[in-house]
Amino acid sequence: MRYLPLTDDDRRAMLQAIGVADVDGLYTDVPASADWDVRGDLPDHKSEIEVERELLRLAGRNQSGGEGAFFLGAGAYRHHVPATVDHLIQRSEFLTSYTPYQPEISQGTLHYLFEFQTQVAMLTGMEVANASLYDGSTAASEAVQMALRITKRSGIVLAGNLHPHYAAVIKTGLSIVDHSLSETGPDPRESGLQDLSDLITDETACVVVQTPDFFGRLTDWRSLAETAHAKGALLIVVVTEVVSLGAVMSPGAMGADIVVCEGQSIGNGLNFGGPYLGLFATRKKFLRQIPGRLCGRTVDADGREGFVLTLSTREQHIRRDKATSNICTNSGLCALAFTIHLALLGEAGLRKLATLNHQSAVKTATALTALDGVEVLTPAYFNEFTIRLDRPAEPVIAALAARKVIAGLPVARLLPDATELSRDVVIAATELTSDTDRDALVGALKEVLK
Amino acid sequence: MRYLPLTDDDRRAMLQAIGVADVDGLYTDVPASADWDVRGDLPDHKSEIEVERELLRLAGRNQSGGEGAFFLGAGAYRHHVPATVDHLIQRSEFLTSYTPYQPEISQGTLHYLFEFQTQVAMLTGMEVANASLYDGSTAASEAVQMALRITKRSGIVLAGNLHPHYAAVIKTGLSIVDHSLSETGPDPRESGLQDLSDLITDETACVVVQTPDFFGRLTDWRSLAETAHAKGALLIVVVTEVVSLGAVMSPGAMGADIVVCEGQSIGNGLNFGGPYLGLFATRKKFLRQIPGRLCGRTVDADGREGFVLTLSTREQHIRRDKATSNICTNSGLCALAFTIHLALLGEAGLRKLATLNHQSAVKTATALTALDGVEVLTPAYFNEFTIRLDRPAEPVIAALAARKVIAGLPVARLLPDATELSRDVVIAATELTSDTDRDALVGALKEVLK
Amino acid sequence: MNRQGRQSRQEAGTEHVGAEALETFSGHRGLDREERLIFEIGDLEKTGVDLPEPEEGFGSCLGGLEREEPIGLPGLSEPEAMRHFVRLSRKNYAIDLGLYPLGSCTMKHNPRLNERMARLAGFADLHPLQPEATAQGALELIDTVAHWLTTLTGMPAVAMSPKAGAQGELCGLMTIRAALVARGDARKRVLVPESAHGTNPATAVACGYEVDAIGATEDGRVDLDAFMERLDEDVAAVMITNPNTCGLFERDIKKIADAVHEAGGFFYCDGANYNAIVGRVRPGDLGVDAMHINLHKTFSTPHGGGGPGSGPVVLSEALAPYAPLPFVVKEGDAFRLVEDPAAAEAIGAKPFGRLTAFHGQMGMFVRTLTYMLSHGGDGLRQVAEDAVLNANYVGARLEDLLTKSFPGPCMHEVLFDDGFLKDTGITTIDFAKAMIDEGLHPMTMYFPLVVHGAMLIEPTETESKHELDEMIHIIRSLALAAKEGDSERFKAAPSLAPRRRLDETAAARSPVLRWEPAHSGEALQAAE
Amino acid sequence: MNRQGRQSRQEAGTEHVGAEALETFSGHRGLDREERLIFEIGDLEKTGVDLPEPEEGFGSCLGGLEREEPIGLPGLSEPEAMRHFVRLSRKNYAIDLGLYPLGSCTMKHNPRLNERMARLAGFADLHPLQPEATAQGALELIDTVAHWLTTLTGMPAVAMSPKAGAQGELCGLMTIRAALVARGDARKRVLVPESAHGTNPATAVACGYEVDAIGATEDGRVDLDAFMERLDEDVAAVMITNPNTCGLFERDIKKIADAVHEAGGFFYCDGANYNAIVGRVRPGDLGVDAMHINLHKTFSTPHGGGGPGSGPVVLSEALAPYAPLPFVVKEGDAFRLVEDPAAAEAIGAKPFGRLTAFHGQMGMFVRTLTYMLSHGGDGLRQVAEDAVLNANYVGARLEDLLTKSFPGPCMHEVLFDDGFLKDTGITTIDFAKAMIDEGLHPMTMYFPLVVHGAMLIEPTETESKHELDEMIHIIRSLALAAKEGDSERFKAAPSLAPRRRLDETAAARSPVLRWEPAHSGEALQAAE
Ligand SMILES: Cc1ncc(COP(=O)(O)O)c(C=O)c1O
Ligand SMILES: Cc1ncc(COP(=O)(O)O)c(C=O)c1O
Repeated sequence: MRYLPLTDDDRRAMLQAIGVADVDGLYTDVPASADWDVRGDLPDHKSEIEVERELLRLAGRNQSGGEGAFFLGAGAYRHHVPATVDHLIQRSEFLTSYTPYQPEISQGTLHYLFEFQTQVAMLTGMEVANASLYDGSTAASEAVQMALRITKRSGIVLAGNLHPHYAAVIKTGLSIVDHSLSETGPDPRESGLQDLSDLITDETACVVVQTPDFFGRLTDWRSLAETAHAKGALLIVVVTEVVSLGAVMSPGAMGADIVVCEGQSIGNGLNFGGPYLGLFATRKKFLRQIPGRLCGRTVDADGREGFVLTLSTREQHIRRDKATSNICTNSGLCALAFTIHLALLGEAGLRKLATLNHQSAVKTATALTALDGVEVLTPAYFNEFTIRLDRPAEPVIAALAARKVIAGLPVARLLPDATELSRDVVIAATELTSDTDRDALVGALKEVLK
Repeated sequence: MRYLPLTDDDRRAMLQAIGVADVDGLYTDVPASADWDVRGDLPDHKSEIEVERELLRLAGRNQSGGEGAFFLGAGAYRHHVPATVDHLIQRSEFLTSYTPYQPEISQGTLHYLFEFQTQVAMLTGMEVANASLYDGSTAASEAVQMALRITKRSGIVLAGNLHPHYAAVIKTGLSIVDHSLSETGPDPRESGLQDLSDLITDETACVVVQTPDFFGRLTDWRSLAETAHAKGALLIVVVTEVVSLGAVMSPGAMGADIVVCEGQSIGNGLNFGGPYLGLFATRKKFLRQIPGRLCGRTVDADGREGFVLTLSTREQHIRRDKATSNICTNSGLCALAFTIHLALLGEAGLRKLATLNHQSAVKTATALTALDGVEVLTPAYFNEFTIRLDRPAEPVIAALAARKVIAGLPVARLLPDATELSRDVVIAATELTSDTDRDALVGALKEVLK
Repeated sequence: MNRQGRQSRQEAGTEHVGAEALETFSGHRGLDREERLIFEIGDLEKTGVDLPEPEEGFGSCLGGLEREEPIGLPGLSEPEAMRHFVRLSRKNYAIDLGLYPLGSCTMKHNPRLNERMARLAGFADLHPLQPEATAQGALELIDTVAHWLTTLTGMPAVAMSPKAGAQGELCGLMTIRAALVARGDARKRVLVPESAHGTNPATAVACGYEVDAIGATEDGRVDLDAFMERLDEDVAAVMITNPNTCGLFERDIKKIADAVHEAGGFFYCDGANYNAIVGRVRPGDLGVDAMHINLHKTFSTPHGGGGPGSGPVVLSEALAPYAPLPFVVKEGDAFRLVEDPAAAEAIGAKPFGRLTAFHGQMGMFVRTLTYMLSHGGDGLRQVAEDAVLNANYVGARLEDLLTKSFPGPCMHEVLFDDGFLKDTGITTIDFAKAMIDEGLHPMTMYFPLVVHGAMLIEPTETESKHELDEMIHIIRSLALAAKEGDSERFKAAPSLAPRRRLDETAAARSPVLRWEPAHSGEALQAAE
Repeated sequence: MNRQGRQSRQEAGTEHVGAEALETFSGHRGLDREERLIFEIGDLEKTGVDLPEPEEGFGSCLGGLEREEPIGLPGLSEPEAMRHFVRLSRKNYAIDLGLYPLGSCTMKHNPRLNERMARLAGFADLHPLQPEATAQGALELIDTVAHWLTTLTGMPAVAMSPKAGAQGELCGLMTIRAALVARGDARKRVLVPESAHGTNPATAVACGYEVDAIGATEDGRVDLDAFMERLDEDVAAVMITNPNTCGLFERDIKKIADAVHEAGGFFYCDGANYNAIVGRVRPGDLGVDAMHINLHKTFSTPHGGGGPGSGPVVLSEALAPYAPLPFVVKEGDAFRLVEDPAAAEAIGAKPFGRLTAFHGQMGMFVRTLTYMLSHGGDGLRQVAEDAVLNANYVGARLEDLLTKSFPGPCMHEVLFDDGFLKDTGITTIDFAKAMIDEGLHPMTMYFPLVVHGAMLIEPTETESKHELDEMIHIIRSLALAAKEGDSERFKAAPSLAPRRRLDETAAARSPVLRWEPAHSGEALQAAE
């Protein structure tokens, strides 16, 4: 087997050096009843050629984004990632290194993590950021837990227009702790700003909103931040489409106390949902409550500057049951991809990319507005908006998919109980969406709706 | 433009440092009539997204090897290359380094070239090998030129069963020098051994044969070597399918004086014909007549072992008009791919690969023999053989291609004048050829021939 | 800010310079280059991405929320970016450079075939919320990986979505919690051995439990007596790592499992060390109720710089119904995702909730399946056996000079303590840093906590005997040097790495966690 | 054979060790690892490729020509191979690591988009002899690249098959020869300036011509008087590099072209330096008859370790008919390959023959087109101008300290000689090796031959001002150090690279060109 360098001669010589007759002599602690060869119905090993064929077969059973017109977002976005990014993250020294616990021979990783933290802080408009969490949804849950620790309160206010998966993950996290939850309902036409403000009390630890929200809508959360702060609550802002931060006012500028993002859009592919990249940024005064790793600058024994993982007394490997989170492995390589892509884009590139996305969405919305049986619900948006059809959305989306048009997310898939939204579709367009794609969508939709 | 790091501010500052007003001030030596912007009808620059789309469009107009059943060889072979190979040759330090003229910071390249030379010498059964030439065909021409220099004779004997492109390249090289050429005719049924022996005279510089020959046939050239040597001529053996050397007696063992190979089969893809890899091996007594680069072992100022390019007094950059060849840029990266793939294979893997190829060809021949209107002409072969159809081959091959079966080379394509071979097809099978592929070939052929 | 690192000299240096003591004008040293931050080389106007031109005069629909102030993000041209990151990468150690004997981390070879497969458009360019009919291959793949994991572990079910081992632990404990709640049994404690990885107690607390730490015996196993003493009806679960973090198989594992079951609790097994037994021992046969498997360890998915991982959790019959959303079910020839509570309930499941958006680490599943198919059902056992053989060989070759903490054969990793450094003035960390100078990554240090100055060596099965012998030579040479009093070599180490020892105390005392533009004053200081 | 390189010490070292002078037990130095040959670590039985199993007892059709004796090829497992080649790679300098200012080599950034495109199955997995109907995209691509090249150069035709610049030269001269032969004009001489690249005279001789070398003027151009003197009816061609190898544009280029045409000869232009004028100056407007273009220089295709390249030759009307086989023609919407003399004659062409099997460097064409489309017809001019600007900037910033060989602006490269090192005892090569210690690749040395101790610096357009400034700082610092007598720094250099200076004389005196198994006695010695 090509991954196993030991030859039979090696094995024999090594067993002899150890002083056992065979490898079974090393497994003597294992109860005999449990020590046997596990094969079940698993297939025997395959050659590289055959493995490749099998994976090609499986990949071939999926309709990839490039195969047709594509308008799906809802928390994961199809963007162009320059070839340079994927090339660089595959450098052996990045791909096959471990967490940088030995800083003297991990400066490569630590250096980019410092850059990553700075980029994330700038992008979100916050003071500090960590070195990544699993993804946006778990970051959101960590943010809520952090708010509970900081405020020592138990009230949580959740916006109904938060991505339903994010809400579910937050609630799963909350299910363990004492808490009281208040929520607004999902509504593509309403930001929920007033209702949310009304729900904040003196017991509220945090209020969680999203921008652009699940339906694509943009809302100015500044007044909500003021209300929250006046009541001693924290404002947590979730961003699932980080490219929007190249065009839209930052959560920091809106007064957010904690910002969590799904960072996938920059540098990372769709990958059917993972691995993704959780961004986590906050105010410096909450530094010691941050979950996950932090990279900091320092000097070496010769006085040369360098970087280390720092403040690890927050972390499980030092603090164990007192840690701020149990996270260990994070999203290092995805963070690298993000850092490279954003370093390539720079301010100018990111802003242009954001403009392209916005224009692409506006063009798509304009084209759809012209259709009978389609109503665009979202007044202000970045690259995603919601439409309402004249009939239930799920069969329409399925019919479009059969025509190679992946047309968007039928809201009912994630909010099956919100029957009033069963005709709604969340539609995203990016820099990859071409006029041809739009024509395909409009054409197919006309056919299906007629 | 993303490849140009200078900003307009940089340009201004630099022009000022130089002391010219604008860049035109640097082009003053160019005749004004020739100094203008060249755009013609060339399209304006495109974004990375658009460039990718255009190249995908072009690639989509080709039927790649994996899209159907594939049986084409004739000097270029479709083999499996492990993912590791392509990953490694893309390491920045390999991909973007230059010819190792500064050995202190090129030991990576020099080290693998030393390994490459050794592998090639072993594989061909020869004493020494160079660091690569462009491809097999130009290597063959260089070999003939070298034989002329060594023997100071002018007679060349070419086997008719040499790959027609190779023969053409050799003749192009010969067209410049005084020479007398004798050739046998192409014949899939005959090795031409006796005829070739008969053509060797006291004026013969070299006789050039191929193994397996263009028609896939294996021939024992030992007696030809003896005849040649007896007459003071050199035997040049061409190998277009190096994988055969894992199963078939080496040219060195047959008595070759110079062996040239197309090395593409190991480590390198089909690439529509290039870049490929010329292997060149010979006896050590001819060392100073070798064309191209040579890497040798030495020590550094601290006595540590290391490698350098050596014997460069043969080469154009030192010897100019006295050089053994004008070659400069060679096939470095392809040689690296070869070295890595062969280091992975090792003796055991290469032999297994060769066996698989041979079995695949035998199975294919067996399946074809059973067909009406098909005759297998080649008695002994490695992974390629020739069949004769009951009608002209070219239209049959075209009809098969339309059925997604790339069925082999109609001999008439490369030997249009050999009308007696117009019904012949050279068919190759490799480790990638599956039983399904064979069934597809047989099925489609039945249809087309009926 | 001087980021040149090594001292640089002014143009007119004249002193005599000896070979390696040479100070360079540039601060670089041959191929070892210093590099600055993108914020110091980039430019707000520059970009390394060529995008289509947006349309001019296009009316925006941003609702007046334009981001007006500069963000501050520097851009690099493509060649500059390439250099920056290539230069940085060269300051890292990596599996591809040499042995990475980090105990508990299973740093094995990461096959490039896996990378190629994960990048097939059919996997990489696939949206998690596409209609299921357009993603049947992806769902089949998840189902196939699940089948491998349940078969290999002898467990009936698996939750695929956890994003890494720690989240797998959370998943396991939440499943246990849900099962207990379902039977109206609100237990409060989780027993965790002292030798456990930090994520175990952290997870137990994150799951709302109190942690009760169990000591170790002389021979590095869970203290069965102590365990029995603490075990009662209030114990929700015991979390045991097996093979444990001392690299030993828990001999009493079945007794422990039986006891905890008897007491009405569950047995959570930390499967981070599954590499020692994969293909040979089924955790299901040992009484395990839940166990996470770090695919990025045992199944070789790369996690450069610290992630990403993937931590599916295999579950016993008792726990299976409570597995979180989503999961894949097969209906006839079609695969379907169960994504919401109603759909789950419809098929009798009672998921405790959802751990993450979407469906888990698909990119890792592709790599894992590629790896599984390559080794085959017949081949994985050899992985475990070679891993164990390698560790024992290292143990055997070092035990005369170093202090092996526990006698007898170990599993996939071998534990030493700092006994052999007694009276030398050299500590475990000094020893480790000297290994860096010798071209090796150190072993895991000071973990597990049950021995003094722990050195935990896990070579993995993808090391050749030659590489092991070289490591053994290096460690032996260093051990002898230590014993002979060559302490300078250790205290000064590393001196040949891109950096010497870094001041971690200073870093934590006044944290500088981001670059700040010079004009905004001194770098960010933590405010507390 | 001791391949450990750096001295290694025995286990029991006890002396005091200072930081960088530290000798390691392993011979490695931190991340800088020594590595042996595959022949020393591999194994005849081992393989790193998992293939399907051949069938047992399968009758062979090899005609009794089985290879029986062992070949001797070592195999490595995949992890071992990965390490071996990654470790080796780290001993190389590369564009991706830093400035690679090799004059005449145009070592510019190699975009990774090009690599991705070249690996599309539609190009990479395409056989050169597939039916044309199944390769229309490939033929269209070749035709498109050809169209770009002829448009940019203002020439009517292009031969696409040459495998590199040198073969392009051969192609050009053979075309000229064929044109002359066709008119019954057997000329014997080719005029080549002394400053020419070695391939020029080598090619002329390979093409059966005598080389007549023309000197250079004071200002680094072809000596027009000398040229006129040598020009006669026996001159088949003049081979001139323009911009020339001194980095200067040949001011008299049109006069030369006119004169050679008048004398019935042809003007071959060596286009290796085309990067200086691409998009701005059309060689066709200068009277060129044939010019090769090194796609691996101007059009950025990677040629790591020395190749592969690609050297299409643009041709004038007079030469076009003689272009070698094969070539692509468009018929209606379809592209067709003309592969044999008969087919060529049928459309009025008279090809001089065939230079290579198949159709040229397709892999390079894909990368070239990707690069062309990225810069665009509107953008390539900026490539040339930035390349020229960068070179002139370096010249301007260095000319006070170094000796710039020729006054006035240069093109894409700037030439210095060793005048500034006079009386220092330091030579061009010493200076170059000191650059290595500073983290830079040296410039081209001792070429062109027309100045003493040449240093030819070509930064290319893909260098930022920051990188240039750093190089300038390094070179200035070194120049000052040299002038101030710090000769030890230069004589001992490099001391910070993976190797110090290597003994090239010894290498050539008794060449060891391959590994030999120990038992077969001492390594191969050249026999002469
Ligand atoms: C024993 C043990 N348990 C749990 C974990 C946590 O796994 P992960 O890092 O994947 O979250 C680790 C990983 O380091 C470990 O070694
Ligand atoms: C001026 C000049 N001419 C010709 C050549 C030869 O080109 P190639 O190396 O592509 O064969 C070179 C390349 O180094 C060159 O610099």
